[in-house]
Amino acid sequence: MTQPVIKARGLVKRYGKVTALDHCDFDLMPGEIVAVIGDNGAGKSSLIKAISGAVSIDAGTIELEGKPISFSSPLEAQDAGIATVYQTLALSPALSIVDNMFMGREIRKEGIAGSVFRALDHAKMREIAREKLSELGLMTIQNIDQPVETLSGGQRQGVAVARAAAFGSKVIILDEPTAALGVKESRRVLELILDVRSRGIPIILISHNMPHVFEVADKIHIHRLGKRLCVIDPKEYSMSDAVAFMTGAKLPEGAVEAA
Amino acid sequence: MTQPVIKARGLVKRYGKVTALDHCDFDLMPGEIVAVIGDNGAGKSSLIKAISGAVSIDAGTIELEGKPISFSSPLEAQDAGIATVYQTLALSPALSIVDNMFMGREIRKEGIAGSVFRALDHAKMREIAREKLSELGLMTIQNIDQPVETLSGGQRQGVAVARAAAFGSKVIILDEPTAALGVKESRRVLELILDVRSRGIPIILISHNMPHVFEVADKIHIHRLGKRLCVIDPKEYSMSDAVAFMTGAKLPEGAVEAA
Amino acid sequence: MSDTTQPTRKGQEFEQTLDASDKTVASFEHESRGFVDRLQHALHSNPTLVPVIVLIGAVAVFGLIAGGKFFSAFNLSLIIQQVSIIGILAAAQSLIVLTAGIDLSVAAIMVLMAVIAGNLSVYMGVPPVLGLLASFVGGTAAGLMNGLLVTRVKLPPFITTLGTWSIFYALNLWLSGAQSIRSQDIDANASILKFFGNNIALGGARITYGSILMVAVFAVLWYMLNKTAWGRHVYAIGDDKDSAELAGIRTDRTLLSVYALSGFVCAIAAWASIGRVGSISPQAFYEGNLQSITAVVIGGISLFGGRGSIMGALFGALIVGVFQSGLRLAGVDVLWQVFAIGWLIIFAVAIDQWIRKVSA
Amino acid sequence: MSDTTQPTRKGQEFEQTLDASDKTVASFEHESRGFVDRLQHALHSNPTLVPVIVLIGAVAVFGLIAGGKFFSAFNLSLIIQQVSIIGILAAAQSLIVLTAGIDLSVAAIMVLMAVIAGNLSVYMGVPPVLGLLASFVGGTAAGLMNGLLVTRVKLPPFITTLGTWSIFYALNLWLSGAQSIRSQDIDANASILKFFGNNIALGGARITYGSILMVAVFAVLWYMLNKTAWGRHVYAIGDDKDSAELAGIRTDRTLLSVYALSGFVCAIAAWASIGRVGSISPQAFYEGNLQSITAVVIGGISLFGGRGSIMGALFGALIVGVFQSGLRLAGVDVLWQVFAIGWLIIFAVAIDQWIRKVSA
Amino acid sequence: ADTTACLITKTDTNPFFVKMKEGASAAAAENGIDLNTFAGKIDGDVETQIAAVESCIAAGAKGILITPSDSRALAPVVGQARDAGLLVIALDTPFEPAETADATFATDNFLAGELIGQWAAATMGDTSEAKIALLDLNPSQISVDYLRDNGFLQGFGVDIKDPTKMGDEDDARIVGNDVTNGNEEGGRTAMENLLQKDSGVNVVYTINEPAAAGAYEALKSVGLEDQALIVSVDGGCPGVQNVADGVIGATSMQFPLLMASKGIEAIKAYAETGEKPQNTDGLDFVNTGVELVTDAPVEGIPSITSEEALGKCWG
Ligand SMILES: Nc1ncnc2c1ncn2[C@@H]1O[C@H](COP(=O)(O)OP(=O)(O)OP(=O)(O)O)[C@@H](O)[C@H]1O
Ligand SMILES: Nc1ncnc2c1ncn2[C@@H]1O[C@H](COP(=O)(O)OP(=O)(O)OP(=O)(O)O)[C@@H](O)[C@H]1O
Ligand SMILES: O[C@H]1[C@H](O)[C@H](O)OC[C@H]1O
Ligand SMILES: [Mg+2]
Ligand SMILES: [Mg+2]
Repeated sequence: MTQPVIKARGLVKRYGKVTALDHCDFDLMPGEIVAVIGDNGAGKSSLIKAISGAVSIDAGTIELEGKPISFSSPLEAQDAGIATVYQTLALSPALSIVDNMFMGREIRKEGIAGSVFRALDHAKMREIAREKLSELGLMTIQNIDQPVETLSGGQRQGVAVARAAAFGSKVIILDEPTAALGVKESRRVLELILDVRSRGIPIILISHNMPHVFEVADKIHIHRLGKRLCVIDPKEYSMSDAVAFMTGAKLPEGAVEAA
Repeated sequence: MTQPVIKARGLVKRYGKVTALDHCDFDLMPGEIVAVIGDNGAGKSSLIKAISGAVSIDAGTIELEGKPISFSSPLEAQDAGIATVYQTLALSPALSIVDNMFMGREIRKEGIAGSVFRALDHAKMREIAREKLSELGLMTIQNIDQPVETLSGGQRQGVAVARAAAFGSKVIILDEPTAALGVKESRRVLELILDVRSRGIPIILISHNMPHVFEVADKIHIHRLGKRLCVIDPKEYSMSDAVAFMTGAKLPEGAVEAA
Repeated sequence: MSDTTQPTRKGQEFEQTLDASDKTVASFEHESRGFVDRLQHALHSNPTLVPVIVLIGAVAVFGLIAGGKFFSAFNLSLIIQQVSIIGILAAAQSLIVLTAGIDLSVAAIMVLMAVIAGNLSVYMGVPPVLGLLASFVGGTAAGLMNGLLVTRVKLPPFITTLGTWSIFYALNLWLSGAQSIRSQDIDANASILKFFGNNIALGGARITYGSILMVAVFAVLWYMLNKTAWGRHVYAIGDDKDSAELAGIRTDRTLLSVYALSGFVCAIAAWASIGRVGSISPQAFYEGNLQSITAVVIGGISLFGGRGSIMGALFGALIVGVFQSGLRLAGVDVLWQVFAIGWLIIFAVAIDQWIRKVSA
Repeated sequence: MSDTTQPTRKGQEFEQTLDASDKTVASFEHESRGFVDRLQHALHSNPTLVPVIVLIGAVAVFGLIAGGKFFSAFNLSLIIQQVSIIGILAAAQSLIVLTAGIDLSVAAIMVLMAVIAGNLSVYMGVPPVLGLLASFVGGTAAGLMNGLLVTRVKLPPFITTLGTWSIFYALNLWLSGAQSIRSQDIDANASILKFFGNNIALGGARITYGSILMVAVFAVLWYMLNKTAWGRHVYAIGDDKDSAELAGIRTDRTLLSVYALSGFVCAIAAWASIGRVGSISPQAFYEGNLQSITAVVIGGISLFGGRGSIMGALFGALIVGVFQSGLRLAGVDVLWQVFAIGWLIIFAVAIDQWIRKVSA
Repeated sequence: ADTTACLITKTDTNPFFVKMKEGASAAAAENGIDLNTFAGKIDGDVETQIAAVESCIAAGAKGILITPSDSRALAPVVGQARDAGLLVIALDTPFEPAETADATFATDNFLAGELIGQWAAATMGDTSEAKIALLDLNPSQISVDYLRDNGFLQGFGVDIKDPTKMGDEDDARIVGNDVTNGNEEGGRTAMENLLQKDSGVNVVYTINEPAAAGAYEALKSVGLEDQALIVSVDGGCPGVQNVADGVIGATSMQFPLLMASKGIEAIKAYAETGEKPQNTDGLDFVNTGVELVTDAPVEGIPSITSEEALGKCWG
């Protein structure tokens, strides 16, 4: 059995009196898309925030490619290769597309200008950004220096995904990337996801859209009451089964407990 | 032919250089659910904001039950019977459920206490709120005085819809009410919508979720590039057709041009 | 041509199982908590208790340090008297802060209105009642001017009132010729201006009418904010203005009323200040703007709007008064009083922050 | 058991038509627009132009009103000299405002640091360079204290600096014993403290080193804010702190660096102020905090953070200086100067607001 | 000690008041009196001074020494204190009317101004070419401010019109008035501003010595420091040193320590005998004296040198 890219065990996260994660486990294998589904408030976002360093956990362990990790900030997770597209996108509206794409990993000029005077290499960043965006088929964006606030919702998603995909990530996490998008734009994002996976990067996808989930996922992690209820193979279970499990209408039996 | 509840003609709304509504028409007949679909940025939210008085239009006319109206604020639209549940919900997080439900139409005590001292009748408002919420099957909410910020996303939607449905509205407008909701919670909201319609109140529903739209709508207004492209009957067209029309893949022919 | 489930309207296939879904509400076991934790939670559900506790604590500590001098009925009533003007200004300030604004001009409005009432009644032969009336109209207009700049011109309140502060201050110096109006002249021509300087002796305590006025102003505003629709609207606007607008509140009109009322309350403070000071000094209360903000934040009203009780500002003003009086009687230099007030602000708000951190 | 379209992975049936969907970008005809409209749009795309235009306009108007006296090289260089201290403070203030904060303590830090440098070098026999060094360390530490309260204790910047203002002010009085250090004593013991008072005569103009320093401080900070990653992070934090955090920026660390740097710049201002004033006066610049904020807002930097160029603050400071000089030379009373500055704040920000209203 | 006294100064930020406090503390210790000291936060901070008076009443003090921040506004609370049996003595700044307090120990500020005015006129000789800059305190027209300013002008030979107003003179020799807030920074900026109006300024009156030091810096920066006579009021040690250094031509020395110690003695006497101090003949206050300090004495105006003054400064 190959080693999981991400392996979490016994995660606990409390917010005051609310227990968002209650001894939750999670696994992601190389090259696969794992969808995480569950009711509102089940703790899905909390789970991925725990993995991506956006919140600190109260208990539990996380391993990245077999090595235990404990991130105290999203930056550390990013540096370790875990790129996340949050529900809120985490873009800075007043800054340009390039600025946003390189936020936190800007490229400095070569030579003294960069090492001593810490000057940014705007030209290079622009070039790379354009390249990455067109690789992902996002060349409808004309002016790479325009502020993100002037983009449509779909375009913003595109920028956020491109940012996540661009920097040699080991894992990409997407939290409800299509929730606010139209049919056409949703499709683009799903294609983006498949495209990223085809380059061998495993993906965690949170979504409430069952058809989307069953379309792209290799495995479905069903989250309920702050923990992993079961993991199912979308080829073996129907959407009805999945919904029944996640809402507590049915209890899973013989489901793939851990990948 | 009965009179439309809402009839809009030639609406124009510009934001600086962007034309969000470009001579758009709209009709809503009594007792029906009209779904509005279209790409991101097509101008759907702008259309309903124009109708509900949240933005002022640059040109065009709107009639409510045959009478021309021109609202300069959401309050006027509400007073005229147009209740809207916005994408952002428009709730005040720190205030209680009752306060939110009665926001802008509080009930005062009887007698001098109310007329002179303008004292609120908290007891009565509480009673009515509880009643309205249970009518709509929302009695999972236990404490009607708890701040809205302590509610889950689904519960908040419920409060917003209950507020819209509670006050003898002539029309209820819902802008993407299920976008952030899980499968179970989405279902509740759809049931709420059908429930409201069954009491004879017509509804305008904006949604990107085709199965939901085709499930509940009586008519589908397809919005494209800031105007009404066509109105179709969901019993006569397939989801594929609708998507093709709204994305410009196909041109509608012989569709119900105006209801 | 239809591919839908129109007739039954039962939703997609996978939604059919929902009827059987779990209806119980999630619950988790709770760790047992220590005293501090429980205190934190208790205060969280009743945040106005915080300034009350700080106040009681401060009185107790200074009672111990400064002894009987501090703890006499006379001194305690004196403190109330001393904070009454800043207290009333803090009430006016609270209104603005609850809407997520801030008003740097409250004290400037107050002083200007005192000067107007005084000039008219003492020097220009206007009947004192009309002089007062003019100051009330003027205060309301000054507040309205701030409100119009905030709502119509859409300037941030901080900037608006930074500007109008200068304007009101200049007008004040111009009208008064920078000269104080003497107590004797007021007595002779317009003794009603000094009405709030009268007091009731109760044992050792001397309760001035001004102290009573302050409490009354807070009581009325508390009622308006908590028991009327207008008050709910003020909170809603402070909480989230856009939502309030969409919910059907005329936010601009409400904001205007808030600013106008705040200006009116400043005019009340002006009247009270004449009683308190005994004369009308155009230079007084120069720091009153920031002092009123200090009282408001120590009282636990959030500068982000929509959260906190106006009663907090009353306690905030009293806390500052108790500190100053206690330190004064303990023989501490002004210098170190200023120093102590600086830390008081930081600690009071830090405690408040700590309490709000807990989820309910 | 599967009801999905697994193998083909082509999505739901209704999505199949998407390949044929319209790929053109929407475009609409535009109404022809008037001059004002076009001006508004032009300024919108380059908002820093606004203070520049106001500045040029003000210079022109006062040149006409007050004539040659105003328009002389001497007077113009004098204005720059007179604003140099508030200008440097405004640079420090801008850093904080760009992060959506506000700093009421900048001037207090500056004065305290001047007193520290002076006391050490003039009275305590410390080599002046070390005295200056101490003031730089002290200024940075004072800024850091503000930053720690903002990031660790999570106090709003307004409240933090309202508190530390009092604290720094008290320390200043305590250390200085309220005594100025005389110019001659500085000359005798630590003339380097007055370095920035030297000037270069250029025709009629007298450019002090302090004026050059101000420009240099702005240039360096502009470079840092616009050409380095740190600067992008500062803007991102001011724009939306949570997003910036999630995007992988160590927001607290960056904020700390901003506050520390701001304190350091205040120490630079302290050095410059000794040159400007000639002596070290613990009572000077009492209004400097608000004056620096005035320069920043007139310069078009948004109090909500993340928007505006630091150069705006430089122009803002100069605008205020030009107004004061022009009004003075036109024979206007101090009183009405105060009045005019009030309106200036309101108008400048109103224009800014009007320009930002347009969508690009 | 069972006698308590209070000292309430305008601020703690002015060395003059700091000195006064030192003097009062020393005298109190000597006389076995408990001294509480208070101060406003800034000049004009009436409310803090009122609160201080009230605290003194509450503390059962025998007497109060006060430098009123506003010579009119504090009258009522002073009345209360006197009604409560406290002896109230104004120091430095008289009340209006002076009888508001039981006694006033002050410099004759008008005279202080007059002396430097006379000295400046005599030093110039021909005053027809004078160009006078007046560097006042602030826009609030407080009494020390207009008394010194008008005293100076009168001594110099200018028609002062209303003796309680500054800036109402129409003598062409006056270049202008500007405010300094009584500190060096304000002095410098105000001087620059007036030089802008007329770079020929050759007589500079300043409200106090810090303002004078600032004015000197401004003149020096444009190389005009030898063109103008700078005169001032106070006689603080740094000011006297500045006379010695040639920065200030002449200054009128006040005696804050004397005011304070006399005040304390008066309270002691009052506590013991109930007796109140008597005014100087012909004045409505007790004149604590003023001495002209200059190293360029002129005929007919008694003065002391800076060297002599250094021994006395604020002693
Ligand atoms: N910052 C927070 N403070 C307090 N409670 C929180 C916070 N974030 C999440 N919670 C609570 O933790 C629980 C789990 O939230 P979480 O966001 O992980 O759910 P989710 O599964 O992502 O839901 P959704 O589908 O609505 O996004 C919820 O009860 C939520 O209210
Ligand atoms: N306040 C505003 N200022 C400037 N432009 C706006 C504003 N509101 C909407 N727009 C623009 O108007 C156009 C129509 O927006 P609208 O929100 O009506 O679209 P929509 O159909 O509701 O899209 P979505 O499905 O994403 O909600 C878009 O190009 C949008 O960017
Ligand atoms: O006499 C004093 C005066 O009252 C003032 O306020 O400044 C200090 C002294 O000159
Ligand atoms: Mg979530
Ligand atoms: Mg929309």
